[in-house]
Amino acid sequence: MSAQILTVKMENIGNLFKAIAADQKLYLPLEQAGQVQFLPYDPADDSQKVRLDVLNTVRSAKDLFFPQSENMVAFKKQGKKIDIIENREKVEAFTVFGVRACDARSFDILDRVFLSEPVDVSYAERRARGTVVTLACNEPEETCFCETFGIDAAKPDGDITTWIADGLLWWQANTNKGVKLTDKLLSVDAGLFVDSTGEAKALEEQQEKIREIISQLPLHGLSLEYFHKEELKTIFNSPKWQELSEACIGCGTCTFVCPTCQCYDIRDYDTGNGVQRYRCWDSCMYSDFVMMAHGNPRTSQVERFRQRFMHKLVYYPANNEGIFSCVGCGRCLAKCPSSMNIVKVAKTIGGEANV
Amino acid sequence: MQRIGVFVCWCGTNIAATVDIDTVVEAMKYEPGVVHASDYQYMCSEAGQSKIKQAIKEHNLTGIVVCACSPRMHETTFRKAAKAAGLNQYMVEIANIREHCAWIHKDRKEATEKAVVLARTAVAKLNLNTPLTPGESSVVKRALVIGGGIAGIQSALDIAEAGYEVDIVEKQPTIGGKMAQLDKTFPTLDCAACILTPKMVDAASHENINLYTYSEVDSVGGFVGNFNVKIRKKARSVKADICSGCGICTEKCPSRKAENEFNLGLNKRGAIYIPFAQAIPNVPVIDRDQCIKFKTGKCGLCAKVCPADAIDFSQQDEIVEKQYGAVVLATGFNPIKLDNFDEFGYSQSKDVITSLELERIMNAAGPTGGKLLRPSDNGHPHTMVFVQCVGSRDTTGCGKTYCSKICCMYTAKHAMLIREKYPDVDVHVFYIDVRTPGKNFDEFYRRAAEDYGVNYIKGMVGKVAPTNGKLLVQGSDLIADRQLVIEADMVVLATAIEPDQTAKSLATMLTASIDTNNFFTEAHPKLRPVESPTAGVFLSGVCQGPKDIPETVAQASAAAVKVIGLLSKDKLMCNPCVANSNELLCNGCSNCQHVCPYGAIDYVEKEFRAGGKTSLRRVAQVNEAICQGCGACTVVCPSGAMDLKGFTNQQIMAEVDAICR
Amino acid sequence: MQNADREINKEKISVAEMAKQILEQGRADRLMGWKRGEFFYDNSPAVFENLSELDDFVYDLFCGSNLSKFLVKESRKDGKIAVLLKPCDRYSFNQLVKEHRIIKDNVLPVEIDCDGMLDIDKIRALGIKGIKKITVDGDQLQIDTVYGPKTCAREDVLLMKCLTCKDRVGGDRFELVKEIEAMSSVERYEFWRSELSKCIRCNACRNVCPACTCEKCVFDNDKSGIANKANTDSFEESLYHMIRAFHVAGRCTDCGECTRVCPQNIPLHLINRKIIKDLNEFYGEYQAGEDDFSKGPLTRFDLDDVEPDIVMERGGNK
Amino acid sequence: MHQKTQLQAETIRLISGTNTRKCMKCGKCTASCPAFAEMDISPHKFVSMVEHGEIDKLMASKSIWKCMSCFACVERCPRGVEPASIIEAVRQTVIRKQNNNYLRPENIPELLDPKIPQQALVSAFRKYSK
Amino acid sequence: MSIENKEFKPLIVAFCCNWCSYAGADLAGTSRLAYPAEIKIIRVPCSCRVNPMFVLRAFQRGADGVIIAGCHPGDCHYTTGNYYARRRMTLLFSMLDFFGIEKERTRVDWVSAAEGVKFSTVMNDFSKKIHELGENRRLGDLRCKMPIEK
Repeated sequence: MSAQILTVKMENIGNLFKAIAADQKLYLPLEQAGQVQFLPYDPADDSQKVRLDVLNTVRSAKDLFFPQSENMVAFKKQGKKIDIIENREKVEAFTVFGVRACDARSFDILDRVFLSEPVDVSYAERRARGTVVTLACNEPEETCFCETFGIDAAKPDGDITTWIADGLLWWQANTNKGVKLTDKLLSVDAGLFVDSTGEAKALEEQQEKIREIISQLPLHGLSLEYFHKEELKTIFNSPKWQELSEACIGCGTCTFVCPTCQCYDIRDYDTGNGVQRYRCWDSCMYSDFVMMAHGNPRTSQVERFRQRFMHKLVYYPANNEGIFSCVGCGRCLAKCPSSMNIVKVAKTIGGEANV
Repeated sequence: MQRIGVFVCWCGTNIAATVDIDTVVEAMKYEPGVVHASDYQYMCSEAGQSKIKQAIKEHNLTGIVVCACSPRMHETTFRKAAKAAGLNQYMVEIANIREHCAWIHKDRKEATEKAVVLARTAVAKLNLNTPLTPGESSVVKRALVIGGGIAGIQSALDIAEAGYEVDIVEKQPTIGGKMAQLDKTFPTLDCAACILTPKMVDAASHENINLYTYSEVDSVGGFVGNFNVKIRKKARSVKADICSGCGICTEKCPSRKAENEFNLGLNKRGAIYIPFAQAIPNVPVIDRDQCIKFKTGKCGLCAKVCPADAIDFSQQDEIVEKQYGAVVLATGFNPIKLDNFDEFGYSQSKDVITSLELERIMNAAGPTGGKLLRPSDNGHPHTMVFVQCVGSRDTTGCGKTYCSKICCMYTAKHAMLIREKYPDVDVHVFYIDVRTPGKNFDEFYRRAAEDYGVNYIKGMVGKVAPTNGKLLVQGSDLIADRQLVIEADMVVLATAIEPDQTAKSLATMLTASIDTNNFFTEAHPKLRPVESPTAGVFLSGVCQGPKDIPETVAQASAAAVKVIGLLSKDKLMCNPCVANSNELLCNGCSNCQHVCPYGAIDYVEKEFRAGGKTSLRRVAQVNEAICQGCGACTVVCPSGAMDLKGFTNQQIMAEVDAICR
Repeated sequence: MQNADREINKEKISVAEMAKQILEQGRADRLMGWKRGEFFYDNSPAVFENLSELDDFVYDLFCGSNLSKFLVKESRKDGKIAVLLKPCDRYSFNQLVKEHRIIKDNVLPVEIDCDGMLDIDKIRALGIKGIKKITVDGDQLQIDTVYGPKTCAREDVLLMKCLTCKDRVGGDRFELVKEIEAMSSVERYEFWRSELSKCIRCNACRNVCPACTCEKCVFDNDKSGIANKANTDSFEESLYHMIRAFHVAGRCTDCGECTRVCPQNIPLHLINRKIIKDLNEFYGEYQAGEDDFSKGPLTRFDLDDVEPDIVMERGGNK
Repeated sequence: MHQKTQLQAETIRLISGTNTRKCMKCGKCTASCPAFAEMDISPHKFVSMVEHGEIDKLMASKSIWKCMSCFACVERCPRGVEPASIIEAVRQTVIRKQNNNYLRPENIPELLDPKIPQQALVSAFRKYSK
Repeated sequence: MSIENKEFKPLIVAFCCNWCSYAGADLAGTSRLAYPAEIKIIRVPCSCRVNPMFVLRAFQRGADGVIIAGCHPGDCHYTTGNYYARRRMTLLFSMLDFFGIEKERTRVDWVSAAEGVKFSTVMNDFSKKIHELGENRRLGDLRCKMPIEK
């Protein structure tokens, strides 16, 4: 990959966005009624507020590749005959800017599920057409623990990595897709970027600063060593699940804000004109999750609660070369109504390593 | 999946003129579940019905939709036809394409389109119908009459005559009620006692009638056909079975301080007493609050003098539990308290009396032996003033908003009787309106005014001031537009009447509704005037609204007929379109119970097994015999556990969907 | 308040000490309270069964969660459970007892004092990041962060529900409702569109709501006709909240948990407050959970209730 | 009824806050009135005259100044019509016309009776003048 | 959108109680008192059977107006049903208004079995109001309005 590093002045960042949005949809962390989300950027709309200072959007960048709900197919009755109508949304090329290191890593975890056979066509299509521009975290939060998963908030993955330092946005393409976007931008406006390759001292200083902060965070050094498949049964049978799950109210907040949760349900909706089949996120915390004809395999909240963390910390790694299904973004820490979260679970169940 | 047949009726040209029948039939063929669609000139005719029956058999239909006139017209007809062909009669839906479509629209295209929508709506509903079977419940062949006045006695006698057992519960020591206190009755002036006491005797001696006097209803459970009633027999302190009714005890009782309720406190009675000579049962009762034995432990004179040894100071209240098929409410009335009407001086002068008190004074068996005497000094009055509408037609909250109905007539009666017996007495009647609808009523009133010279004054009395042994009555004569001051010896107040206060607690026990004035509400004010909205509960007499004796007796007999009709059935068929609680969803929150107008919902603790665990939960259960199917409970149920058979949430939503498609 | 059988702290001992005494003296077999979190602000509701477990017990400025709803399950278990109720939580508790959701005999309600709880989200919304520690300094909070010390006014970061505390003279809790009512119909529509389109249907509001204790929620019940898991259409974003608000109408005690837990900070309590305001105005003041016996306003009526037309004469843009 | 009289009647009803239609002509007001002997139009007539819009006659009547506002009629009326409030309203209407004060300050000294309490004087003045 | 250009044909759902208003509608029919065909009646036992959910459902499915008709207060066949309906619907309408839904799209009216004329007047009146308001865009489910196509 090219190690070319480009910069654009922060005050001109609007031009960059406009240039990207010229021929494709651009998703930016925008403010909506007080909350920050990845929303389509509209160059013509001055009221949109770009919030690059906010670390985590409430919903992760996962939404753009695996939306909360999407149509799959529809059925329509004509007299006594049933037509099957494919009405999956067409995916156009798009770019998402401002993805943080943790979210960027979450795509790897989702890819392992959705892109292995049988390939999830919708997800694959979005992954193929979406360009991910990441942004390093200048101000990590106390809830961050991406470091535990070997993620470097100072050098996020993604098709293009960017940093904000010294009043400049630093831009480095990592993949072919990234290079393509960069080239396209340059072809439209050659003066958009300044080539700062080899003059990246400010950038390196910023990276150092980030790493320094991360080493001071309260969750620095969190260990998940205890969680591996050999301990599966011991962990599963731990009596501690009961007390941990007592606070859980069984909502889906943690799963819906989680960048790596990937469960969905397929449902039919009778519109009166026909039946629309769609899929939507599901949460293993729900009482009707994987409801089957005979009923529900996990009848109590403790089982459902355990399932979620077993999946993240044991089952998924067991099937994926030890990679945890968590990126340490800290969203569940911030959002759980009962303040129960993966860190508390990790420390309670796999206690010794964290004492 | 249903196999539905759709039958479109032309109704001659009534429907066919505006709705294109063929289009409707054709459209219905493609509706889900429809396997057959046809039309006919007159579906309700014999031929039309047999077409339906034939199609049901031929196409093996599970349900039918008839597109015709209003279901209020022929739903029953088509249900019967379906039943005859072996279908469940609740697998029939009607699309009203006549009243709601053909008759109100002129444009043929528009009307046809609407008819198609209405038809497919009925199909959509029918797709979710399930066969319903009316439940059955048994009927206990015994009736309970609450209240032993003329209303209760009449109802009881009529029911007993038809061969059914009847129990009368009366809270006083004797039956007879208010009528027993009256002197003469309008407009015939026959003596109340003369016509009532034989009926009282009849009731007491009737083999099918069982009297519970000095008793009250403690609680009511159950429902139509199967009421479970607890009756409290208050302790009389006299053994009714051995008392001979000789009355020696009442004469010898040394306590003479108690006000005689029967004479409205115009004289005193002993602590052991029989309310009046013709009381039934003729058994005395000890007023424990007044009895010296009960107060101090000494005395017991009555026990000593009793030849039958019937006095029992240790008697306790006794609870009798019995089952009844029907309940007649005949709780009657009382004159209101006059505390809010100080201007009439009722509390200041003994000579200001209520009309009911005058009845006792005029009564030959009353405190004055039937002589008209002024209560204050037993003197002969020379001028009497009657005031009408005392507390009636009052919207200020001091009195009652309604007209008490009987006052105009009894005041005319009183005035006439006084003028007849004592021509020297001047009688003035202040009135707002004189209301005399009723057979021979107006003639009666005119007779009082014209033949007997009663002075009727249009106007009201503003003040009654006791002054120097007289009563200064300041009133208005609106016709002459002047203020009058009449110096009277006695003032008689035509006091408003109100339902007995037991009505309220009984209403709660029976879930029979009462109105703002505490009168029992009828199931329908015009068409079901003697039934309460609660099945199996009937209304007799003034407890339903003010009425005179003939009306009371008429209503009492009408209620009796309704009871007989009910008791003559061995089984009661229940409306199958009733609420139904899904116990798996029920939270036990009681919302449904709060809004049920019939008290049809009970809660039980029930064990449930889920996920290998057993848990005890409080769940609602609907008594199908009581539920009338209004659906109020379904909407307040937060979890949707409560649903209404025949009008389920899913069915109604399917109808909405079909209309909006 | 019906509180004859309630524990009231007369000696003014600390809540932790109270909790300890209850278990020590065997007045209850278990105790529902709050457990210290990973940080200082993320206390979780927890059941304590013995004294050693109480080492993690905490009662501080971050115990906003209402414990009443947990008793629906807990009171059905064997033995007696003591529960710590802040003044505002009592309403939910009463309401649940009234609806027979909590088995009263198995619970020892313990009333505890509260000076208002803090909202960590509000602190974060002030742009304060990397929070390590908070100390109360009169009306001010001293906040120690990774990025240096910060301060903010305590009043500014109280939980929404604490700003109009029922047991204190608070502000007008209907102030915002009135503001919305005064908007034009279109403005109201736009306001709710922008708020509700944030909804991710995580069901946190429902699951935390002490009035939502249905054995099976209509939204989870495929037979209810309105079951759904996601806001597939903008209509469903509104429908979910409308139906939820209506289901708790007359039963909602205005405990404010819905707004506290919403990950998208949607002011859900405004919908409930609007309904409470209407109920109060139409049918007389009523506080759900004030007692554990009275009928709610939707399960009773008056003969001379206002007609639905009254709605046409009210609000902005009449 | 003419528009003017209608308006007048409406004003009286508005000021008094009464509904004259509720009257069922029982005459209890007149029967209760201690000032009846002094009156040319009796209280019950007030009600019906307002109902029929005969306000001019009422305004010219002596009765409005004879009513002592003892409120006996208000207290006794079974329908809550409040004749005294109507009379008060008519009185107000008269007084509100310029120079129609029934009582003028200069006339007071000759009416003065040492037995009249001060308060009664003040209230009479308030009632009979603007 | 193809709907835009079409002439506005409203869709109105009327919930009528079996005992009064449905009979009133029958009487309107018998008396040939016309009201627009866009009004379609659903028979329910009592106005208190109308779950607010049904009203929302109708709007979801594309109704432009929903009217609930029941016995006059005091005349309910089940004695108290319409009193509960009155409270619920007042609250529902107020809540819809709070959400910015045009409140005129909802209505409750009391029509007795004898009031055929009133039934027709009420329906004509309501339909006129809905015509003035135009299509219901704020509370409809687009999936139900748009024909399914690729």
